[in-house]
Amino acid sequence: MSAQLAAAATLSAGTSTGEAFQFWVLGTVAVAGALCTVFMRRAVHSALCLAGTMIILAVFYLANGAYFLGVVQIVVYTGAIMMLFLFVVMLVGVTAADSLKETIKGQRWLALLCGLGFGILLAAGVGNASLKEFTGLGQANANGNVEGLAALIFTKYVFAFEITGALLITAAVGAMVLTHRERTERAKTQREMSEERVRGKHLPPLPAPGVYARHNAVDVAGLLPDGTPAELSVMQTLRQRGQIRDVSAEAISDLKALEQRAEDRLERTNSGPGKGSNRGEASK
Amino acid sequence: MSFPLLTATAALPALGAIATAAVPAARRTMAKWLALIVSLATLVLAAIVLVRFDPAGDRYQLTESRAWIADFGVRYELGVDGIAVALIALTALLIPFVILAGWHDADPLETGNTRWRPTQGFFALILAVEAMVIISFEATDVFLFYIFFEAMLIPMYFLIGGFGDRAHEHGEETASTQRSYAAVKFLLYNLVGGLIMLAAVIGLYVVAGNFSLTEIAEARANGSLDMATNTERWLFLGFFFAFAVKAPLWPLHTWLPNAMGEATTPVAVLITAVVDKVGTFAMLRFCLQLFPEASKWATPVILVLALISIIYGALLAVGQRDIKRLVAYASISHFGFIILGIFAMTSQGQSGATLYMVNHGISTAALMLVAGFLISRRGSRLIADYGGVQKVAPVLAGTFLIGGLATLSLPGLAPFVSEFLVLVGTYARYPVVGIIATFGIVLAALYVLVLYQRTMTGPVKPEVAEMPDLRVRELVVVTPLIVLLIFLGVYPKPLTDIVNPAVKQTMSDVQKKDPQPEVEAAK
Amino acid sequence: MENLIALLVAAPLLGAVVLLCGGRRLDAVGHWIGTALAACSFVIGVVLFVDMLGKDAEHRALMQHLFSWIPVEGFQADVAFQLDQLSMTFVLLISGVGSLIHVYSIGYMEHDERRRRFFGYLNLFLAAMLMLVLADNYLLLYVGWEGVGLASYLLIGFWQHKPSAATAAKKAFLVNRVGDMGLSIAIMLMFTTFGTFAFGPVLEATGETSEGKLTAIALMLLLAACGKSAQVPLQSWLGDAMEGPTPVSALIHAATMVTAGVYLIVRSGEIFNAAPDAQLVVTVVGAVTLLFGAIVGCAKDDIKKALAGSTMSQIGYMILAAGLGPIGYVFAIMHLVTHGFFKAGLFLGAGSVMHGMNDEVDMRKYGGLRTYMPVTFVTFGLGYLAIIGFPGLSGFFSKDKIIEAAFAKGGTEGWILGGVALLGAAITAYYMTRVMLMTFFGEKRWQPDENGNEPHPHESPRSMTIPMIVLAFGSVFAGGIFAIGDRFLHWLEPVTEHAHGHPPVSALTVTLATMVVLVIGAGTAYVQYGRRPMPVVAPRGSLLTRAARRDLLQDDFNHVVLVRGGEHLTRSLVYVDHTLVDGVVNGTAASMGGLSGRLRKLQNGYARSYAVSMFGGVAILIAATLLMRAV
Amino acid sequence: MNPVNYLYLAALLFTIGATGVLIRRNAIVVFMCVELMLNACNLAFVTFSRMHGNLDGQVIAFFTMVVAAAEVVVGLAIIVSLFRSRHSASVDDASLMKL
Repeated sequence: MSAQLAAAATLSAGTSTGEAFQFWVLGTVAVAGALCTVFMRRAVHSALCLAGTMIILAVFYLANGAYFLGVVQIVVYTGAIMMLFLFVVMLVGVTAADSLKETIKGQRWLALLCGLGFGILLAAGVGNASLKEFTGLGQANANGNVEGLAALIFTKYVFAFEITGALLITAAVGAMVLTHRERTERAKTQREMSEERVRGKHLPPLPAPGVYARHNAVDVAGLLPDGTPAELSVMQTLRQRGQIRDVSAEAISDLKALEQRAEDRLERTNSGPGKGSNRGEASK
Repeated sequence: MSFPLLTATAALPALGAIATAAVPAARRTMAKWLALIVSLATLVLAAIVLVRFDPAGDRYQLTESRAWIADFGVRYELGVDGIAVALIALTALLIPFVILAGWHDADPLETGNTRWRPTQGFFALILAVEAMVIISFEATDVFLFYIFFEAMLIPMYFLIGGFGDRAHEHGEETASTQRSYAAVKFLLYNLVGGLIMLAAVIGLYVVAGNFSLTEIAEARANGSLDMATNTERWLFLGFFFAFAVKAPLWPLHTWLPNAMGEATTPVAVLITAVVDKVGTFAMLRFCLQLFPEASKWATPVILVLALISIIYGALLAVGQRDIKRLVAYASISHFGFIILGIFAMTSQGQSGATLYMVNHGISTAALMLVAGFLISRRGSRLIADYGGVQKVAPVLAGTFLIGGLATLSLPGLAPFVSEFLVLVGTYARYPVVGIIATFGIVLAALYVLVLYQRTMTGPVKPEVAEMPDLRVRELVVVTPLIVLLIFLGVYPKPLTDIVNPAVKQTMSDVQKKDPQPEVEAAK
Repeated sequence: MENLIALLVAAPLLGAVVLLCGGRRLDAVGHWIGTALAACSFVIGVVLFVDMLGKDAEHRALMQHLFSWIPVEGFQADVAFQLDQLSMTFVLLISGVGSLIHVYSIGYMEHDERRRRFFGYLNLFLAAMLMLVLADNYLLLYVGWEGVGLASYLLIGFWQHKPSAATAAKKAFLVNRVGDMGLSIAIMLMFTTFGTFAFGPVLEATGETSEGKLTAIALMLLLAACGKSAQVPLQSWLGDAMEGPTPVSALIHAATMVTAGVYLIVRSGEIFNAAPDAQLVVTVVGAVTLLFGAIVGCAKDDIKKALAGSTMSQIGYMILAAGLGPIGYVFAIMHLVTHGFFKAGLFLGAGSVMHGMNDEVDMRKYGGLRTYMPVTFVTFGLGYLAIIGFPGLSGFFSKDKIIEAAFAKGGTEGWILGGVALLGAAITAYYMTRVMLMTFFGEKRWQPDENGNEPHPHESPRSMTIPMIVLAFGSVFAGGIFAIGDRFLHWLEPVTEHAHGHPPVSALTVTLATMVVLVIGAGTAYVQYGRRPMPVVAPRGSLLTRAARRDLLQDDFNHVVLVRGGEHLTRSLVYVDHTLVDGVVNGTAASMGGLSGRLRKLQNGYARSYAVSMFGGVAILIAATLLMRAV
Repeated sequence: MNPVNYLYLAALLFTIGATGVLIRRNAIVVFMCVELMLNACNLAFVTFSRMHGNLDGQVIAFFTMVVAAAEVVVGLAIIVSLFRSRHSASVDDASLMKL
């Protein structure tokens, strides 16, 4: 393959049809992925779309003769960085969907206007400056792409490379400092926590989560006597993530479905008892 | 090189200010005495300057010159002419009285606090102002002058905003609000003036290539430095604006009543008797010397503004309800006279204006300080709160009356000499202006006598019935001022001898000759 | 001898300084010090007078140059004195009458705890007045001029716990200041015209300038004279000035200070001679004031205010005479001196009456006092006869001469002025007879005051009666001594010049006419007031009487036009200063604040907003770059 | 096909990313959009590299990746600690710069 490329090292005015086909197909997908990144309501979906776009970009790198970068893109970017994103998304709350409603007046329109203008200008700039002919990487990749890069990085860009190393270490330390929480007291034992739950500031013990057979009960709020969920009964972390599962409505609808089925089976008319059950529902 | 006397005169109060500020919190009295002694020592130095100055000698004497910012041609150049000597003497003379009069004005309300040092700060700031004012009078380098002209605002700002009368009609909270309003107003007005002047200073440098007053003036005089007419006018206006704010000339005057009303009396004296004089002094020294043609060009407008100041200030003084604001408006009227004298461009007018600066300093100090003693007794600045003081405190009333009579320019007291010279000098060139300005003397009588009548005469108000008469410290403050007023009113020759040659020089700078009397002209 | 001149001024000045600065230690002896120094001045004056008499008439003037006062390029003011016959006359009058009044005040002010200060002020007045008449230039005269104004202010307001006294003092000073303004403008005019304002050079050079300039100077001097001498239109302060203690009224507001205007005009005779238009104005002012004062004097029930009206009127005579030019100068001064005697005597008499009547001033509450205070009655009576011009007494000689001179002015003016002077003489006789009758004749009309203190009229102590007696002698004989053999004329002629007037009618006719109107005036008064009992409460009176009681509405005019107008003006100016001048500044500040408040809203704190602006900025930059490259 | 099309694609992706930064409030999504912009730049660099026939563009892209990695690490750490203290990952909640 390197020989082929070497042959193409002279100026050429176009690429192969295959590449053009690949560009138009994958390019469309990449733009779609980018748009989905922006417009998906859930962060997880955004992250996945972005990962897709990045993989396509990796392919483009490869097509542009940047073999090393293409691989790095997949391994480091899509593999490591995007996973980091997903971790954080999970940590912060995977189910929480953003509202796309704009709160700052005029922000969205301004943003779209600026984006549009910027894009047009950028395209105009590229169009203005574009060359009809290009060199191609045949010559540069003659000794192998990785070797070529290495030669540059360790000679011409060696200082930048070293400084980047320092930056990475600093970033790693920084991330640790930022996320590390100094524990000033001993971690509470399970026993202490349960005692706290019972002998806390509340006169009665804190309510326990509701028990609902078909689910993990921990994220289900216990019901108060009037049927409303007691959010206090669910763990604080889940509460903040908004991951409380409200089963009261579910239970009611299930009950309703059960009654309906029973009525159907007994072939009762909608009069009389049906009305009564309606009344009972209303009274609930 | 001989002993740098002028530097010493300015440096002594500056060092005194630092030393006073450094006095420990608990030793308040020591700070007061230190400030007083430093100011007296400065007075001695100023007296030496006065003696060493030879009226018949060179224009600028006791000169000092050192390179400072060589890249911009800025030099540390000092020198005094007769006008500057007189004003330095005035400044050095008044500061001890200001310090004595303000002896208790900055005592902290709670003495237990060991880290709070308002007293030290107050006296240190006063000395700092003195140092800056003196060096402004001495500087013959425009840039050097500008720096201290502006730097003066800093200590003045803190003096006005930080130390108010304890006497206020609406309680301490309103007082402090109004005080900071007054201080900010003072600062903003003068800063705006100063900034415009800075532009003009830079412009002058661009045109002239250096900042030396003597060199530029000489080059202007012998024609080697040519300024386009418009350039000169713009530069003149830049300088004049700053000085007119400081002076203060109508309609740039409104900061003065606020500042004088809200500041403590000694600080008010400092503003009107000392600091504002830098403005009128600078008109005489910088505007006329550097831009003689533009000065002549602007004269009609300035005369009209000065005239408005005289009449307007006096009329507003009549309408005031507050003693200190009344004196402030009276001062505006008097500054109108000074500016009138300067721009009448006659020997009598300019000599009169210079004398006026000195005399107004002394007379306003006397009136204002006595008013301050009065206010501190009753705890109110409102005229209506007084009445019949004469009966219970005759000496206070007597000194107040003498201060007032000086303010209305009674013959026999110093201000008369200067006011009459200004009027004669103005009349000689601009008869109509002179006659209108003469109405000022009737209005002056009106506001002084109304003030005296409402506060001092009539039935004794119950609130003032227990008022003590002047104490020894207060008498020590007032008596020398009154003696000086009478002395300079009867025998002003020592002062005129010093001032006359300088005025002659200024007249030749602007290339104006006194109008000849009709009869002699006919001969 | 010259060196004594300064002592004339210095002695009372020293007294003033010592008495005012001396403090309470001098309370016991203060009045003696004051009187002694005043007398000292008089003695020096007499010594100088005797010395002067011994000299040739043309070389009597003495000069003393003390020091250079205000030396400025092109402007020389000296402290220098000049003592000529005119000044000498005034020196003797001032220090003589002044000393007598000092003596009188010892008794009159006996019970006043601030007597020391009173004497200090009196000495200050003497010093200033002597400075005024001794100055050899107008600027030094101005010093004395304002100095007497100050002394007058202090003395009128001496009882300053009375608001009316304080107001009267302020008014006197202010009205005088208006006159002073005239004097200072006159000095400026002299300076620009002659280059000097010393009497000698100015008066010699009058021929070298235009009549217009001289008229202007003369009119400004007249304005000054009007202020000090209480002439229309600046007369309003004199009536109120009677709030001061009576010796003050006698010394300052009758005998000496108010005549300073006459002195000024006579002293500046050359200027007025060269400005006939100004002279005419002077005579008109004199004539108007003469009638004005006399009419006011007829209506007042306050004895001092009636006498004040009379003073105004008599000074009107003097101003009228001074306005007649060389034919009148001498008579103006002669009347001034005789008036000094009898008017001082009358005021002291009035003071004596008040002293015995618990300081009551309303003549309607007097009556029949001649038996209670015989000395006062006799001296007052002699003064009365003198002022109405009873033949043989002082006033007869001096006033008669003025009336003659007025007729001698010639033409229609002469007839009018002479007629006015004659009419004035009649009215003088009328109101003085009225004062005399109401005070000393008729029933006693006094009643206990609200505290139940009934006045016990009694003769005043010796220290008060002696000055009255001395002044009564002066009232009787001074005119005769001066007029017979034209002694006074010859004495003053070298200074003031004199021209004999030629009245259209003979002097005898004028004298007879004067006698006739005198009898008519006094007779009318007797018919009105001597034959009928006097009501204690003043009847409403005719329109003229009511107007005259209110000083012919001049005060009302002043109040409405000047005081009210001034108040409105200052109040609106204070408003303008606050809203307009300050408003522009504060408005700028406020609009700045408002603008930054708006701009601040752009800084909403949302990072995304900032990002938009950054992004937009980048877009604009790219656009600019592209445009630049395209162009 | 001319490789300049890659540049147009890069410009398009960059613009979409930038608009996303401005529109989205969730800090994590904003961060993803930033990554998108960086990737668009990388694509442009790689394309430049090809057009010019040298590897410098790729080196820059490589450095960009490294720096992006560092940035993501720190950025996400900030988001996590922010979330911990404010229980929210909305960039609008951090508007303390407002007076």
